[in-house]
Amino acid sequence: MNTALAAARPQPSIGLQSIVGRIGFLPALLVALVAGMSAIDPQFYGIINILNILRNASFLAIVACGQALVIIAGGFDLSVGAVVALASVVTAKTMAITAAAFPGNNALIIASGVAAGLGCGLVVGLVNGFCVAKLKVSGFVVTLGTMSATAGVGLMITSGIPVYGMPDVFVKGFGRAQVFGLPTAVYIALAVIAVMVFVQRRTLFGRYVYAIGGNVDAAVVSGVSVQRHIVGTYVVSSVLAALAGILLTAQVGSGQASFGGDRMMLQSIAAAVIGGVSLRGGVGRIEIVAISALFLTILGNALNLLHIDSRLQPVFLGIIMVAAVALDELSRRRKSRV
Amino acid sequence: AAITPASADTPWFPMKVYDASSGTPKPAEYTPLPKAEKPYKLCVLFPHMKDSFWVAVAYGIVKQAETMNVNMTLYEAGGYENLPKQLSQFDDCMAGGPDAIIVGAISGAGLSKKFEEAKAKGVPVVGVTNPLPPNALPAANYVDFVAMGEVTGEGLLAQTKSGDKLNIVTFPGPAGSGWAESFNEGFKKAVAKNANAKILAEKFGDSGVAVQLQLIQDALQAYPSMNVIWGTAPTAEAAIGAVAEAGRNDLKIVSSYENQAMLDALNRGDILAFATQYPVGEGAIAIDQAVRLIEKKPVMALVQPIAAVIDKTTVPKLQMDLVLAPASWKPVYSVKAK
Amino acid sequence: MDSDTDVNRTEPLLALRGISKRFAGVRALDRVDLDVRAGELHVLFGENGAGKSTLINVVSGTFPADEGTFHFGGEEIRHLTPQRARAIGISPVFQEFSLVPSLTVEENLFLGREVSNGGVLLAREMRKRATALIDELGFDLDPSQRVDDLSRAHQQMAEIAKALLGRVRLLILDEPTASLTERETGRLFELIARLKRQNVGLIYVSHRMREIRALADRVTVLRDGRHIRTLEAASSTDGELVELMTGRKIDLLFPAITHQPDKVMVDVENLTLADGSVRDVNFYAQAGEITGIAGLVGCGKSELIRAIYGLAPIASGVVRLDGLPYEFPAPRRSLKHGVAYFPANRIAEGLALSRPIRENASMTALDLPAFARFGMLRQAAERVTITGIMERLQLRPPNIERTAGALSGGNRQKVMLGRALTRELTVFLFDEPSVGIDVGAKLEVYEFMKRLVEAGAAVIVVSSELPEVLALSNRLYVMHNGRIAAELKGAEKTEQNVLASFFRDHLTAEVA
Amino acid sequence: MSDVELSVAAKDASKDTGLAKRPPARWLWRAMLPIALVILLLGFAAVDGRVLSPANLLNIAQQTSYLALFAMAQTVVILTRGFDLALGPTVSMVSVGTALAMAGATASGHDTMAVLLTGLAAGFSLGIACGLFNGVVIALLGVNPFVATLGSYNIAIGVATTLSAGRPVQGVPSLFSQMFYGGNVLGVPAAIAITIAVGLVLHLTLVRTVFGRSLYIIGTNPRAAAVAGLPVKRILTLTYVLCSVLAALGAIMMTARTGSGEPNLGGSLSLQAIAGAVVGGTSLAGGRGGVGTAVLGALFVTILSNGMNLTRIDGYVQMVVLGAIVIIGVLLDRLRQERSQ
Ligand SMILES: Nc1ncnc2c1ncn2[C@@H]1O[C@H](COP(=O)(O)OP(=O)(O)OP(=O)(O)O)[C@@H](O)[C@H]1O
Ligand SMILES: Nc1ncnc2c1ncn2[C@@H]1O[C@H](COP(=O)(O)OP(=O)(O)OP(=O)(O)O)[C@@H](O)[C@H]1O
Ligand SMILES: [Mg+2]
Ligand SMILES: [Mg+2]
Repeated sequence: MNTALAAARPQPSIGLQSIVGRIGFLPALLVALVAGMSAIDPQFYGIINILNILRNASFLAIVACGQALVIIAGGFDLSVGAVVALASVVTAKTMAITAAAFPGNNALIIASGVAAGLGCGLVVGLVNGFCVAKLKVSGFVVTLGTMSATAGVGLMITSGIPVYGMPDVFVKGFGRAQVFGLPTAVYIALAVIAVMVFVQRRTLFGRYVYAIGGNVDAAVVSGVSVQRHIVGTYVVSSVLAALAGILLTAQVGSGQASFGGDRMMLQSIAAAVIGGVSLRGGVGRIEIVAISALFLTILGNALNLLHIDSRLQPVFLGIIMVAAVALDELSRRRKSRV
Repeated sequence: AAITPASADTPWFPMKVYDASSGTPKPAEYTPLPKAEKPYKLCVLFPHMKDSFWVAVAYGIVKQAETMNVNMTLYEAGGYENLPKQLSQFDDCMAGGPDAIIVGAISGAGLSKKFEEAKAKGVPVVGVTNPLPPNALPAANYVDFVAMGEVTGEGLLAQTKSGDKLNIVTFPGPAGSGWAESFNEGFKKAVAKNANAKILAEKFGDSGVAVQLQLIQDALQAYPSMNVIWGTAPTAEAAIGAVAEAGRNDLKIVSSYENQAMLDALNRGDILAFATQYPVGEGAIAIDQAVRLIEKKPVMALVQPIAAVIDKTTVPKLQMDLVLAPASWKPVYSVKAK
Repeated sequence: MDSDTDVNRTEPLLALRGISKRFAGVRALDRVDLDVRAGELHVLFGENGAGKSTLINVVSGTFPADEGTFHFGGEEIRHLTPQRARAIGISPVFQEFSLVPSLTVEENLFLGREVSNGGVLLAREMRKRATALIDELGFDLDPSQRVDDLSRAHQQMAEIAKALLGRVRLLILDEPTASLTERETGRLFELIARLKRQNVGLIYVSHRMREIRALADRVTVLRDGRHIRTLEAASSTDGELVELMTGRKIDLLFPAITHQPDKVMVDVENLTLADGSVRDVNFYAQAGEITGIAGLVGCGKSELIRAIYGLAPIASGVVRLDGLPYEFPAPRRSLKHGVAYFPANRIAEGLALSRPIRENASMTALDLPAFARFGMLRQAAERVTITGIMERLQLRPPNIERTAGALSGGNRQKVMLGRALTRELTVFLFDEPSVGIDVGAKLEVYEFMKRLVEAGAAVIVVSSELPEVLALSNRLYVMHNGRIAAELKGAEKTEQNVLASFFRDHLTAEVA
Repeated sequence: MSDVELSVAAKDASKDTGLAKRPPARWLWRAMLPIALVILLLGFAAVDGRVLSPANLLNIAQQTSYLALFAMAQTVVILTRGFDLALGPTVSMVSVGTALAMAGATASGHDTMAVLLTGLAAGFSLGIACGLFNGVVIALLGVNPFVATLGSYNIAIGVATTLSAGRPVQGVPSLFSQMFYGGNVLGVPAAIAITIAVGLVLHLTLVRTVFGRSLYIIGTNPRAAAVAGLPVKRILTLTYVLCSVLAALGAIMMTARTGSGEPNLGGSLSLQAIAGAVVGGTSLAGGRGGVGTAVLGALFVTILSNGMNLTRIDGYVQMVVLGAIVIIGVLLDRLRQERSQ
């Protein structure tokens, strides 16, 4: 009887269309972009170019992963750009100070710097989380506020002057180094993505983040401690932003209050949203967000390689971005219901 | 009162400048008044205080204000994208009833209406560092950015052996900022004089190290024949690492303005040259010009500091405290007269 | 379930004393007492807004009571949280489902009670248990489907399954049959009997007298947040209950409607929808009669009328209104043609809850000169018109400037119905018109329909509540699996015949 | 029976007799933000008396008028659950376009009136184009507002810098500046007068027209709006056009204020305008807010930075304070919402 009924219900057809619909057609678009660029310009698949792309995508992907988590839980994190900057200057400054106090003790210097940088992320994340979860102020406003405040603190520390004095091993031996042919940042990004995918799919935290974003009331009556998990998403987002700040610092060799900013914030949200994360919450997958970060990075790289006038580049970028999402939307339109 | 006046340890004057009041620059020496007659109230507007360049201008302003014993309050607009904020700050200044206003304009043209209003109210305004439309103000001191760009171009040519090919990519700074375009124009004008020098591309972008780094990495791929990188100080800073990583030690790097990183890089031999317009001196002169206007004393209407290209040969002769604030100096936003 | 047996037979499983709960400005519960014994089904009965759901929320720990005491299994409970409630065996099935639409059925079943090891989910274990539970309940539910891909009925099943996961001592069902059809309802009743045998206590909320009769051991009547009386079900009559509930006498029969079928207003020929939920359907509806559509969950009955109104894309076939072909239906044009649709889900598709009742009622008529000229609203006229309409419908409370969200379920439905009176309409499409509204409100809705047909309108009623469509309609279509399985009129219109068409396929399938 | 009706009647009375009988505490909560504004002003004035001088109050009004206009523009789209990230770049683009058109018209020898009209036509056309792009992409193609307006954000930046070659565009006739900045209406400076007029018209549009009503309904429940037969797509498209037209008007007023077309005029306006709207009490979840909230929010932000400037708070400290106060402001607004219900 059961089987008869189940068979009787019209099943959604499982075809190519629905598979593309499930993954989002971003991966397909990415492949098309890579193939097209490779055909047009052999520079594109030159090893150095690929390494550059991967490294730059790594920074964005790390920040976007955290951002995606916050958005999936129904929030918004505008402060990531400012956190990248603050973590950068604090890390550099701490290393410089520790280096002055304990010259030569590189392990201590690096550990203290990284801890301080990540600590900044933790603090900002906790403040964000506290205001959103406990005080119930909208995430948009809270992070707008902490964005301003964090950027202000970063500039107060440095007056905008780069901070030097980090040990060479940190810069040359880590930030600019390559392991098995790939920049260290790429490994870290891959690790972050892997962990985040695992967290999302296989842990209580990940499951609750979906639940909270999908329907807070349901989460509450089902006994999910909503506040704790919301704080968790903001902390993860800020700490990952801080991590990206530290990696950027290691690569550039100085702590800069100009890192991040509005650009990183907008890009991270764009990467998440283009990667299929719904701004209404409850929907989105980290691996697609990572692909989306790669897509955006390659797009920028492609516009440069194609020698497009840099003033016109934003025009192309804007059109392609909208077109990509619009096509995705239209391809999904078929199975839409009111 | 026990503290020795700042002028004791900053023997900046008399300073060699051009007097361009008549339209054509004539060599001159600038000597400020020893003291203001009264502790006037001065209001100072900066585009931002996010790099050591503007910190240097601030240093000149603060030291000179202390020396001449005037009150000074400084506002920064947070970046070149914030013209509306600077307009508001100008209004706020006016509302505070100052004796004179000193403006580092985000856009000279954009502030022209404000200048008219101040004139109508009898508040003298002095332009500092950033160029203004001709005769916009009763007194100003700045180098023409186009001319400064030219100086850097000439500096580059001077260091080039005849017959060497120069394949240049320029990284002027943020599109739409005005100064980036002007620097770029001057540079191109100078370089055009050498048939062997070719501009391959112009890459506009935010003047942060992270953004510039990405642009440079892409340019290294897109223009394999590039052998000169000309751009902002953050461009040069980012280029050092990127070039080293790409193994291209044949590349020449020239910076269009000065900061601490440029000085260090030049000393290490990482860059070929940078340009300076003596920002500390500019700040100090602006205070004196303002006091002279208030006291209706003769004033040099347009002072042009003598922009110079600093390279390995000229750096030992450089009067450092006219170029940068001491590393130990922290920006101060107000000075109270005794 | 061994622990349940040591509960003293005479001592109630759940004992509430003097429970009060205020919401900003509203006293939802006022010193309410309630006892539920183990193995008993205790019905909560009351009008919309009487405080039933609020009481249930207090019992299940969703929000704390402002005052009163709470004993469960003989122990006093303080600071009850949803988690704690589940842990001690209190399992609620909520009226507004506690499901996360973007998660799968299985993920929802375990929400808040995941099987995990150090924070890491054990997916296989959960899949096994979920499948076992669904099989045991006999629900036709795929644990890997996303909840937002399910019909409301299937969501209801998921919600019930969710409550039954784990050890249950007190099961709370808040209008569980509101969107279930006969078959699932039957399943549920079997289940309830089984649970009672296992000594589980049940709290049951429903507006359907039939169910109360069939299931209840005792009934507690709430009115306006107050406990009115608790009676033995066996020794009380329907009329008595209703009178206690409303404070007045109400005749519980369906109104007698005189159908006078006239010209065909809606004519559907070979209609197939893009998503395949309706296939090759031929049907018509005449002015002056109520045309009913019945069918099992997911048979496509809702989709059919949604397609006529323009909410479901049509793949092929013809829709005619008043004899003229109506191509590419869209809500706005449907209204212009005199067709109105009343959605089943009033929260999602019907009302803008935080806007005033007035705006909600006039929403479908803003293109008329009576409400707006040259794009400018005529607010005074609007106020007068809507006030009049709401008086006719006896909206309670009658203040049309309050937000729609402040109304009880039945009154929300009245606001929707009010729209029908704002403009000239000839065809009325009702989807589950009586879901979730109380007995009194139901009668008012039926009266409303009666007035419509008697004034010569064509009314189409889609309903899962079989007695309702049987009593109201002049002709009844039975849908099955996206197709019309039968058209019944006059004497053929019996529960027996309808059920026969419902299950025809299954019977043949089982025989084969 | 009687007690049911009694209690219903009692409930109504408590709702309806309204203001007079409401406990004073609730009143206070309701007037939260204005009161906070006054306290803020007085606090600043205690540090520096000039904050309350007529000159500075006029100054605050003038500064507020621009931000209020942009916050109103954002409010219109936020009401429908959207927002317009492209507002800032639209302002830049319109500024450059207007100035270029006027400079061009002047160069080809037209009289001042024609020059002015050319400029306005160019400016508003660019605004409408931008709004149409956003509206079509969002309403018809179903792209979410963030991506759609981030796209047009980039496009508008590209157009603005390309048209102007990155330099200020000179040649704005002084009559233009006079009309939209320097002049006054009955003694009220032009910018303030224009904003008040626009605010009134917009307010009437929101509360008195079918279009305005539709915005609130769509923002509160888009599906219900569609089922009720409102032309949702058309209204959404119009909404984005209206937003961009308001932005264009603001751009024209600012261009008059600067006296030149500025390719970077809108820089960080998008977020500031959203912040202004939201701080005033507009809900990003849609359906709540209006001209009043936009003006209130703009006033709040303006007074805060004006006060900090006059009381000489350091630039970066200002950023920190602003961040903290914005959060506190919205927190108070949330409490107000709860208490006043
Ligand atoms: N979260 C809330 N905030 C404010 N008022 C509420 C809330 N929940 C319920 N109420 C009010 O409390 C009263 C009781 O509501 P409740 O939902 O318990 O009624 P009910 O008996 O379940 O009605 P129905 O039969 O329509 O489901 C109503 O007046 C309702 O408006
Ligand atoms: N919101 C929805 N999401 C996915 N599928 C749906 C949805 N609504 C309906 N369907 C599908 O469309 C088909 C017909 O649904 P429809 O709502 O018309 O059925 P119904 O007979 O009215 O059932 P119900 O009693 O659930 O309202 C079903 O197979 C159902 O699975
Ligand atoms: Mg209820
Ligand atoms: Mg249905």
